[in-house]
Amino acid sequence: MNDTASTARDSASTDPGGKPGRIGDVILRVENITMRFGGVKAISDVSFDIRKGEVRSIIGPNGAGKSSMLNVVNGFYQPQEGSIWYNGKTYSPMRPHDAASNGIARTFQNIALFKGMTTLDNIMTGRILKQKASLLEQAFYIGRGRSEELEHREFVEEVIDFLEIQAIRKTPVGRLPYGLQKRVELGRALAAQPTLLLLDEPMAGMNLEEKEDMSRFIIDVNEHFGTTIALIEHDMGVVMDLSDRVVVLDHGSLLADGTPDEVRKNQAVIDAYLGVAHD
Amino acid sequence: MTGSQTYSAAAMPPSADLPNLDIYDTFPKLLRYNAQRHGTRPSMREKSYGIWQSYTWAEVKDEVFRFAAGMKELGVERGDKIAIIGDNRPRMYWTICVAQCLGAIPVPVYQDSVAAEIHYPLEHAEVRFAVVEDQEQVDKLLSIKDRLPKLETIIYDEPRGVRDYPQPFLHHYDVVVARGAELLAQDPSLIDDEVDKGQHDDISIIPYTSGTTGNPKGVSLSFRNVMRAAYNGAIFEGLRSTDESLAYLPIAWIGDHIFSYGQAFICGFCVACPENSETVLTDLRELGPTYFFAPPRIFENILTTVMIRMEDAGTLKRKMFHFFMDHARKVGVKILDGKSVGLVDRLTYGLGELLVFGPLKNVLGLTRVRIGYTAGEAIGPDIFSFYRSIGVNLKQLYGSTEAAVFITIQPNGEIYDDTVGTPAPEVELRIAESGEVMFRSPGVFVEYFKNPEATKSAKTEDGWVHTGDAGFVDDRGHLKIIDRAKDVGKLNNGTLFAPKYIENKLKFFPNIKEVVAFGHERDYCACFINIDLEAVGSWAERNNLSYASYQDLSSRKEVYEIVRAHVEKVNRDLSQEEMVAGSQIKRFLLLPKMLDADDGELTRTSKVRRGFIAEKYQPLIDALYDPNAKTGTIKSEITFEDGRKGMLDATVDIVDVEQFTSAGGGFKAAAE
Amino acid sequence: METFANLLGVDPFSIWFFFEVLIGGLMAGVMYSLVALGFVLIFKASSVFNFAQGVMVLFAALNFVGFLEVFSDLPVVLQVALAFIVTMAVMILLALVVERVVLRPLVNQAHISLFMATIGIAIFLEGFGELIWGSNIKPLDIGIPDDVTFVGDAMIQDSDLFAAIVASILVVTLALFFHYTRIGRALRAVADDHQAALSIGIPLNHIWIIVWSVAGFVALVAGIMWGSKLGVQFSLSILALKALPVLILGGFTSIPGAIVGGLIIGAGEKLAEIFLVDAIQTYIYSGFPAAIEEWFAYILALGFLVFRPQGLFGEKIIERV
Amino acid sequence: MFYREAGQFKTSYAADQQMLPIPMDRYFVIGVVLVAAILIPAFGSQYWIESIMVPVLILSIAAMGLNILTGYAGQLSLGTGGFMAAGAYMSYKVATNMPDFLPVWIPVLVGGLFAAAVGIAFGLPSLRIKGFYLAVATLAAQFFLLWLFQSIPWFVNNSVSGVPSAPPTTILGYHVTGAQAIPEAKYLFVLTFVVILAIIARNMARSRVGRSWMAIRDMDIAAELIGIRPLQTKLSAFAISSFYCGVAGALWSFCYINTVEPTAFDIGRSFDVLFMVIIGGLGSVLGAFLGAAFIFLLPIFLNNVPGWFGLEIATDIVAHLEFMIFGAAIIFFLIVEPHGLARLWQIAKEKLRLWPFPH
Repeated sequence: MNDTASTARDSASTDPGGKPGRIGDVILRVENITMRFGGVKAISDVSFDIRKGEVRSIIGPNGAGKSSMLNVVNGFYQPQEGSIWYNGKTYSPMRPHDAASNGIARTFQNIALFKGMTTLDNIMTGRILKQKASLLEQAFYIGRGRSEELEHREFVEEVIDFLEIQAIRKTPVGRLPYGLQKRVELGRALAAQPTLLLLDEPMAGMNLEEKEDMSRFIIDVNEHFGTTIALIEHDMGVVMDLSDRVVVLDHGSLLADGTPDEVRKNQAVIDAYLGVAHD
Repeated sequence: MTGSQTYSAAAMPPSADLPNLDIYDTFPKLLRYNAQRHGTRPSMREKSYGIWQSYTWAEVKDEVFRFAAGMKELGVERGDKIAIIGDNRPRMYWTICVAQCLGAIPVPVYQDSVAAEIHYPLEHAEVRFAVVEDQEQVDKLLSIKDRLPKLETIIYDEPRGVRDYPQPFLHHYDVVVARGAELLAQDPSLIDDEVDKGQHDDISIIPYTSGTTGNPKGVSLSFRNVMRAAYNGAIFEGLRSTDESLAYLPIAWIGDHIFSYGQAFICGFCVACPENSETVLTDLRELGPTYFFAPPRIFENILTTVMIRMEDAGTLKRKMFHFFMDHARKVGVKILDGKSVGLVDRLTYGLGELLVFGPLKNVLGLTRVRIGYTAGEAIGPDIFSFYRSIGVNLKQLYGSTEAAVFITIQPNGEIYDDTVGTPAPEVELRIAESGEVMFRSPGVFVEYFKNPEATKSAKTEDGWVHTGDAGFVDDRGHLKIIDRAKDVGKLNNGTLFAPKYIENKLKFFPNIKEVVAFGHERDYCACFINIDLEAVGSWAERNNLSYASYQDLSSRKEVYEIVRAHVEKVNRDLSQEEMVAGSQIKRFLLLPKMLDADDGELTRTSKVRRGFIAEKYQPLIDALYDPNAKTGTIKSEITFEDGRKGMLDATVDIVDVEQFTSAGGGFKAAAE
Repeated sequence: METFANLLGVDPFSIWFFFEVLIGGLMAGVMYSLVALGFVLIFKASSVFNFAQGVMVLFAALNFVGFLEVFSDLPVVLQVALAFIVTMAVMILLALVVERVVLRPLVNQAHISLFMATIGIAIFLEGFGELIWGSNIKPLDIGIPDDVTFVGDAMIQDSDLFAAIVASILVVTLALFFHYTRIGRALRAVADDHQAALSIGIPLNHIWIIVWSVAGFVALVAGIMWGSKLGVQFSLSILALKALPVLILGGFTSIPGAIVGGLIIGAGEKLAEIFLVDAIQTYIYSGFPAAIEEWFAYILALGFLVFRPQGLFGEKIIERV
Repeated sequence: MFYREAGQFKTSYAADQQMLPIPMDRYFVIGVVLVAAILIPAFGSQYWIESIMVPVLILSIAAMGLNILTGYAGQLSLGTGGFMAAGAYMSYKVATNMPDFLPVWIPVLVGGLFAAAVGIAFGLPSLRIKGFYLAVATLAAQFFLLWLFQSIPWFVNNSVSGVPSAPPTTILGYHVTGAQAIPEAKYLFVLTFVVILAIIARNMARSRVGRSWMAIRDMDIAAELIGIRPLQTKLSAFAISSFYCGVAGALWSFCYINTVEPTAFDIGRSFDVLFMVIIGGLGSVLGAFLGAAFIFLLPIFLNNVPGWFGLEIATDIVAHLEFMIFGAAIIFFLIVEPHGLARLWQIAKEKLRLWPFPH
């Protein structure tokens, strides 16, 4: 981990006022979510909140319901019970389009890029909700059909620059190595200028160097764009370094919720998870 | 020998297209001029955010003035030094001009140096301000800041990662420029007044040269030095405002300063910066510069890549490629030089241009090159003529920081692969008694900054500068550099002996990896040769010659025969050159092992350690100089690749080589 | 305007007439099922959507008729048996060739490429079959009874009954084959997981050959049934397209689905042709055109799909990200 | 080999996002269009223009249409013939009932729009079903629509034969549709549609709508989660695809076969167009042209081959052989280049750009 980054993190987590204004009010509340698949309970009665500007991690052993939780938050799964309170409105359930159009973007555990398109086009898809040109304008590439393309390209180029993927701009993503695909996927999410960014195991399968890069990008996104981040990650070092607060799930239930330090010291967590994973 | 003769080129008549340097006598004044004259023409481009972002001269002038105003408020005073550390970015170049606007002196520093290397020039130049590219450079400076008491303020361009640094002396470029814009709005003549104060003989820049020994020296160059030299180079080559060049070599290097800054300001042409150092070749291809500079190493790498990539081509295409390349070797250079060539040859070449040369230049990005320079070290004749034969007007030039680059340039139509050309306009050249090349020109530096002793030993009272290189001017009036002056020796019969010159000639053969030539204070020249395992090995494979080891391969008669032919060829070349004709190689042997840095035979930068080798292989040298010995025997400790030590015990053959009489003598060069 | 039923001079609302139409439909459905079965076998084992199944029916029938001709000097039983065996050999040969020439080179290509390739096979077979055996309509008579039997007032074709019996035997045979032979179990395994099939020790290539051979066998049976009923002619391959809605209804991977789907489609379209058209013409719009049989099966299947996208017997898919 | 890209750099996004960013390509396409618009009508033989260029161009439109649906949006359709028929019948109805002063392209467009509406209706199930299930479902459109137009005499103005002739219409006094039209006029009329529709297709492919289609095609779930509405997107693909097919169907009836008849739009036509798209190359406008030419010309070529060698073969045998070779050619092609002619073209282009290097 990059030194300056973890220092910044530490000061923020021990003293939320240390970085003036970085962490604000609650913007999302998960309220008593219960989710079943057939007869199996994937999530049972889980509640927690996410504050504006923080990095919130969701951890837990395999099958703890972490990914399902993210899927509920951005509306891909509709839970049987409970609701999502987001930015002043209650959604029960959240629908994918609501989530996307209200500034929730995400990446996926197994990369879900559009394989036949280039890096540039993939990231451009992140801007789709912001494009308003009519079909005719697009068909003739006139008016907004043209001006929007240029305008959003400019923004997308900033994302590309930010993620340092200039060299692969026009490469079809199917040909890229895994680490770069993950980065492109992050780019697609960032292109939507999300208020809340959900990252599902952004570092899975990466080597150390790639993990460091990715951590740096996550910190930069959080600090410089003020984007709130909810993160699922298995690498405990990364989680503890990056997060302001951590939710621990186990077998679909909430096990603990607090700062990395609190969670680290929580006996239930140690028993269920950390003690085993921290080898 | 004509040691005291002076060779010089007359000043060329000033060009009507270029500004009058008596009026526009500093770069900031030129900038104002260009903003008027070439206002809407591009001044700089930078590949960023996916396209070539372009800035016109008018925009650049406004930006430079804004930044200058901001810097002035930060406390820059006339005579201050401003360090510039960063990759080739427009803002880095603009900073040079900003400093000059304010009467301060830019000190460009190599951006890839580690913090410890940066420390000396910054401390020595008493730098108060540093303008740097990004977090990496900021971090370097912060790590040595407490040892740089004079350094007050750091301005960074790329805010990423630096934004939250707490240090109060860190400023973001954008913020300084924005502040400058406000100041200019209040007082529009703020910077113009400062620019007007600039004088032709003010120091314009202090680049630091890395000496082989001791600390780097700061070379104080005045506006006169840089501008006159750049101007002369520009009229010599007919540079114009429509030219485009790619700035990818370090800003701190004098060549880049002249080509990408000095000449760009004088001619008003456009300089483009690549996206980053990894994309240079792609960017080169996109941009297609008309004015291009690269050290021999880069031309060599490109050529190697070309050959390797062609190896993968289908048989037919490969045959076609080689057919036309062979043809180009025969007539390409002549066509480029405008000499008469038979119609059939010309048509064949035209077909080659369509099928091979044109596309090849295109994929390499050299299609539009009008003038290409290479310098810095000797370029292999094969490499040099490859580019010329496909129609790239590549030339060698000889220069130094102390000359503001130009000493000699190869004039169009008079390009020889073994010379570095004739004196540039207004340059006087002299070969000292010792054989050392000396020059005098408007570009001659003012002094070594804060180092009068060094200045004195490098520059005579009447302005002649020692280059430290040995060379001579041939009968065509072209300068030929043979070696560093201190390495040049003499044979017992008094003939000049330039080991590196001979070694380089041999090393241009792909089969030869390393050469050590002996001859100083001996009767004749003889040498050790290392074959190139890869090249000779693949030759052996093709000819079904099996071998067990390097030592085995080196001892083969067939291999000796190949090398002997190479040596003979070199002798023949040497015989053509009056100065060195007497130092033809008489005998050689193939060393049974590769010279190796692990055994102390090479330096870590792969330079031959002559003295050490002479000692270690004394018996072999003795054998070389024993006319009766047909073999030599050596016992020595060696290190294997896996680090084990072992004993080398070998007997090697010694081969005599034919000597040729000098030019005009009785032999006829076999056509090859 | 007179309805179809009126023309026949029957009381359209007689229960016997309804029964008769239903039986006729079900019997036609059995035919569809036979073709659909071939699709399912291949799709299950190799995810190849075999558009050539219909033409394979035609091709098998053409060969069968052709070989009957060749062996016309022999006693009837021997003649039929020999023709059957030789045709089966041709179908196995076809499977070998298809595997070697088409499937193997395309093994990792997109499904749509394989699908298109089977259309290529269909076109090729159509030309090939007719090149060898000619394109005129050939009657096929192997002694399938062509009397009618009355159940109450309902008239039932004996040939239909025969077809139903043959189809039932075929289905039972296949079921036994899949459950009780090693190859059958391997085929079932491969449908779920190619690796699993490999672990049984049968190379994928062999599985393809076997499954295409079995599909060829099914096609041959279907071809004989249909050929005896309609004559062996080009339109058999078009009729075979009717198996497609059966597949939607029954699911691409379900053998029972193919059977049940076939019955539903067959019965549904016949009943609709008679009764739905009649009802519409009587009560809604007298100008309503007949011959909805051409598309009714598709619309029925489509409507069905909208409510149960995985088909009758398919499993619900849970999508994951 | 012919490319000289050094120095052709882009200084703005507008330049970088042009339809054909490489100047060489631009000149080439402009050249092709000029040849098609001037040289071919001036020097081409009547047979070539009327019996080859016109149908190939019309089929290219249909192939572009299906390519939008299948190649870009990933929705396999076997109902192309039905959508073409919708365009043909509705254009006929409009052309024969509209006031004379209205220009002839209006009925063609109305036919396209009608086909688009029909396309939307049959695209609705695509929200629930995918892949081959959808493909089979689109057969419903094929059979239902043909039955509909055949069975409802309103579409053909209650014509007795049910197969009316295409209405003769004029532009600037020249007949451009129907049997009286001279081939050159028909050809230019068709070419105008082709050029405009090709430009529109390219524009859509590089705009939001095209990216939405491709996103749905490549990973529908992810597309939905970034805010792309699956139903809207799929239906827009169905609508626009069917519009193209409808226009193609109208032109086919008006400018090529000169009658409005269902057999021209049967399932065989659907498969032909699908072949064009696959052989031409999925997701490529150029591929639609290459595929249309290939599939249309292959049988003509096969038909003529025996003649060139002076062989006398019975016509029915030629027909069978033609089938076999056609089928085999398709299989061969899928094996050799599963990504279609457009990919071959692209590879050739890349080779030329890198020439003399092999890669």
